[in-house]
Amino acid sequence: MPFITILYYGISIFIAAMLIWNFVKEKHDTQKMALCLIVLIPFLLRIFRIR
Amino acid sequence: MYLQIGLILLIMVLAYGLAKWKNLSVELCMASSAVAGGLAGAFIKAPPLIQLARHLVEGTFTYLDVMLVFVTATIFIKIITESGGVDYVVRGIITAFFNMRIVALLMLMIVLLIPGALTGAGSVSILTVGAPCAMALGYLGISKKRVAAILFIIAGLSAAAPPVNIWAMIISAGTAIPYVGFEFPLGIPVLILGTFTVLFLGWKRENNMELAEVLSRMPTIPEKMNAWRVALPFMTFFGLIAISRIWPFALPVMGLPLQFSIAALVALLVSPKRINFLVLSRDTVKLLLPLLATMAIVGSLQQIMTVTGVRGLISYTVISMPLIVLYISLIFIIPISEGILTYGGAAIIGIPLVWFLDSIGLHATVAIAGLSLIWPLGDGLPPTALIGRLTVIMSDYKGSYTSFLKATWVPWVLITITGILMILFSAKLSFLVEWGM
Amino acid sequence: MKKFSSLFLTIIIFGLIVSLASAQTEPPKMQLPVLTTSAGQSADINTLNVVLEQAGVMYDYCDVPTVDMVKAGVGLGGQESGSGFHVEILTELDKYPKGTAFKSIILAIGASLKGMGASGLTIEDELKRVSSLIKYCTENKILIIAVHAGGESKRGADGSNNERMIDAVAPYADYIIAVKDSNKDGRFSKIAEEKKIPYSEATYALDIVTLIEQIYN
Amino acid sequence: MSREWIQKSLLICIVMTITILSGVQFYRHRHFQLPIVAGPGVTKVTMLSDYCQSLKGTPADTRVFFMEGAEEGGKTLIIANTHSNEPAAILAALIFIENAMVDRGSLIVIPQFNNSGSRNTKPGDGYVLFFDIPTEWGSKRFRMGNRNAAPLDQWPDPDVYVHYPDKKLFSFLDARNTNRTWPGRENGLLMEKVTFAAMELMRTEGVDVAIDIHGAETMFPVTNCIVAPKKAMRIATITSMIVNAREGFENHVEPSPKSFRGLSHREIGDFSETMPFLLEAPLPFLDQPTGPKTEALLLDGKDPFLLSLSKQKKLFVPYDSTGWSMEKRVGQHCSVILELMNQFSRRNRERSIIVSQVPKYAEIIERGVGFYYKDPDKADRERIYYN
Repeated sequence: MPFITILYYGISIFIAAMLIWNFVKEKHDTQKMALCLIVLIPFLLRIFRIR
Repeated sequence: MYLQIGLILLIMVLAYGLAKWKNLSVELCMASSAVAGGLAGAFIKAPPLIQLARHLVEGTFTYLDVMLVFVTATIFIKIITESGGVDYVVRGIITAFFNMRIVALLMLMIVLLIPGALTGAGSVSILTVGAPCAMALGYLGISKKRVAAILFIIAGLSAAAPPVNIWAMIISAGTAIPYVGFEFPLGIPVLILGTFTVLFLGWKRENNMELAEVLSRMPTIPEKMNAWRVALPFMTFFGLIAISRIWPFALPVMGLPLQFSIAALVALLVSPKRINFLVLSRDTVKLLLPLLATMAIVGSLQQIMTVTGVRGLISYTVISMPLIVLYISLIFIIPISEGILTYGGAAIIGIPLVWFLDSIGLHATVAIAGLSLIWPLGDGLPPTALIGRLTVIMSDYKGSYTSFLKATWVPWVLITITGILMILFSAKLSFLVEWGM
Repeated sequence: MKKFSSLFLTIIIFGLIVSLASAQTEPPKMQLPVLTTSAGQSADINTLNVVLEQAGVMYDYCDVPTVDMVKAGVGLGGQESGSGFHVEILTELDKYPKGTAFKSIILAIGASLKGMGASGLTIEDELKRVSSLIKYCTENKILIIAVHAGGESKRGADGSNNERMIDAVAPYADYIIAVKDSNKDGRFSKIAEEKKIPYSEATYALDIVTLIEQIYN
Repeated sequence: MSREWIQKSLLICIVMTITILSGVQFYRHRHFQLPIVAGPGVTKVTMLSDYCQSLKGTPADTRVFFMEGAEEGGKTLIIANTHSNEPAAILAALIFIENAMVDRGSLIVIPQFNNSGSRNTKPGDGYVLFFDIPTEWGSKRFRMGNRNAAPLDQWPDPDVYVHYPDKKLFSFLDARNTNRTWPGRENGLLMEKVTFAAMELMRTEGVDVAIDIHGAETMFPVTNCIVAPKKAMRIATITSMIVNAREGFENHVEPSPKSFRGLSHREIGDFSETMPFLLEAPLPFLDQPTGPKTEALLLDGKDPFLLSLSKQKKLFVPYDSTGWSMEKRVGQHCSVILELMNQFSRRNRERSIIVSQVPKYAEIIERGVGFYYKDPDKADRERIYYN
């Protein structure tokens, strides 16, 4: 895999981590929690090289 | 078929309304609409129920790369802001041009136009130079509402400006019309309309502060801040874009997210202040969450609309209109399609529309240019209101979203008229294309 | 009732025979050398050239010839192809040396905005150019053959580019050939009838080969 | 457990279910292998990377089927699935691979030219993942791919694609479109390597005729046609006239525009001795104004919206309630390919290519496409190639 592509997986993992962090930190707003997870879906499938 | 698809559309609208009534956010209303549409479609096996989850998830990939750009670009500009760079630049501009108002306005317009013109995304203009420009405009005595309006319109024009115009590129790719000769048909109207916008909205000075007073009101700047520390991250970013254009075959493709990430790293290194990168990133992602969710969910919505035939019905309705009605309705259809689908509108409506316009003897390149002047206006319309919402965040405007949108009406109308006239008289304006060839 | 319907049938059959007879007339005889060109710059000129090649009729071709070039006769005055301008000299030069006056010209009718654009022409320019060419040919007894091989796709509403091109060429021709799909509305047979021009209809473009073989014998 | 965590667990469960459910389907699609039975005419099967080292071991590498006749002659290359969402191409290519006998010259077929694209789906466009073609021994399953290569194989996209070597600008998506990356670069983007390898194949093998098979919307002016540059124009024109007169279907000729770079019908002709042709058959499934995007629409091409637009004269092809079936599209491709080879051979006797056992338009419409596919379960294991 080219080096730059690896960096892109790195950026994706970083953003996914930030989304999870925000999800964990969110205490009250259920809607925000849901949004965190929805946005996380494409990042997860990309990181695991499914799509 | 019409009835069946119309029914699915109705169910989608009802689901949206119901969600809204239950006080769900815009993003979740759209998600509800997509799920409801998919379930309704499953009754006619479009999509089969087993495929519904796949369609919903596949849609979220439509704008995955745009999401990457948004996050990395916003982190980049947040680092610059945090380090005091934005305040530094604004102070510089105000000190130099406070008494040359028109020059200052035009300079800020050019600064705002460049990032969007280079990347094709108005959001990049807002995300990179939006905040400093907003502040500078504010100190020139322009109200926050008008500042936001200027930012939004100019960012929209920057997206339409050459060399990169994503709407035109999507239509060109789909219609097999070469993406060449757009420089003048896009560049000239963008500059004229941009100049009009900054002068019209920025002409009136709404306070009578003197320079000294303005400077005293500005936030203090970290001691070690200097021109280099601000310029270096920007030079890195624009330098990376420039070399990718000048020597496209000598270097590997980096893509905007990586270019922003590298620039962010440089900004972090030269910052005179220690910045907690992780906390800053987390907060940025939180700030952008509604926007990111919109991008993901709009993709799903688009996919469900397509697979159920709703998208086809809309496209069919537009294409079947009588010509005069079509021209008039473009005023609404184009921005609204952008508001609902972002770039998706260019594919759904733009491609068949341009084939049709081409077949009745209009000049396709000029017509595409005309259309793509109007599209960015839709970036201020709900449900997505992508650039509009970014603008409000970056310009720190606290009033209602509607009041901000109302402030844009004069340039909005002018841009729309220009775009429509360009389509109508595209054959006569074809010399603009020839100039660039 | 029976009487009436048989009378009716007779009238129809008679009408059909008359209309067929007027629509399909004996092709006239034409002479070489011949120049092929386009009226409207559509790709149908390629069809025409290939038809001639199949019929074994060698020709000179230019997509946008001027009156001066036609005046220069075979060889078109030594013109060479360039951007938006194409020339091919295929005439048998041992039989018809350079400079021999053309005896016939074949125009492929069909308007293409792309084609005209590539040659730097508007529809107005093209109409003017074609008309001056036809005027010269008529004055100098160069027989004109108008061919419409593009079918329905090269037809349009009244006043459209394709119809204007047909009006500029067909009524002045000495012989009209159209494929069946081009004449679905009887446009060409009507012009032929009104102007008393010999007319042939080909089922397919390929059938034009036989017609060309016949007229150039 | 607190209320907060009950909520969170519930949300995680819902989202994970959706993710896994869809993930499994994506995975199956991406890793589905299409069995291709090498017919009696196939003499060797190689990889495209044999012509470009840098393509070796990448997910874009793909199979190349050679059918060499006993007698020396000319060579034809058939490229299918340049756009994997235009599937009549691969169906036609497989008819050639599984049935054709070459008496003179050679036939080279690349059935999945953009292999990566065939393992990709198109977000936002609601495609089916697979489609099934009925045969006498059951149904044969195909992947429905995307126009562009998968981001899993070529990532990131540039902000704007700069075409090599002309520096013409294209939309970022076109960096993954193997009909914009011609003539390609040995060390460029992965898709540039794919087209470069094909250019190398044509140059080293001395290919005379290259035929790139596509499908296009009925609302697209360049559809139901043969696209050819100037050097291939005559052969394309006579082919169009002959199939029209003898086989009863229309297939007009479009000239390849000079300023539009990156396309096979432009660059193959400009960068090699090969004569390129690009075939387009109408593909209603790709049109924007259609009803639901179902497998039926993909296969029979029947749609009420298009029918209505046809009556308003807004389509570029004749269209009635019979739609535009896969049989018609595949039949057109087979007939046009055979006639192009025939016409080339008539004009270049010493480089002629003689192919038999390939059905034509009428025959394919009568018997169906699946009639010509061999049952992989009954075929010799060594003659089955997966792609």
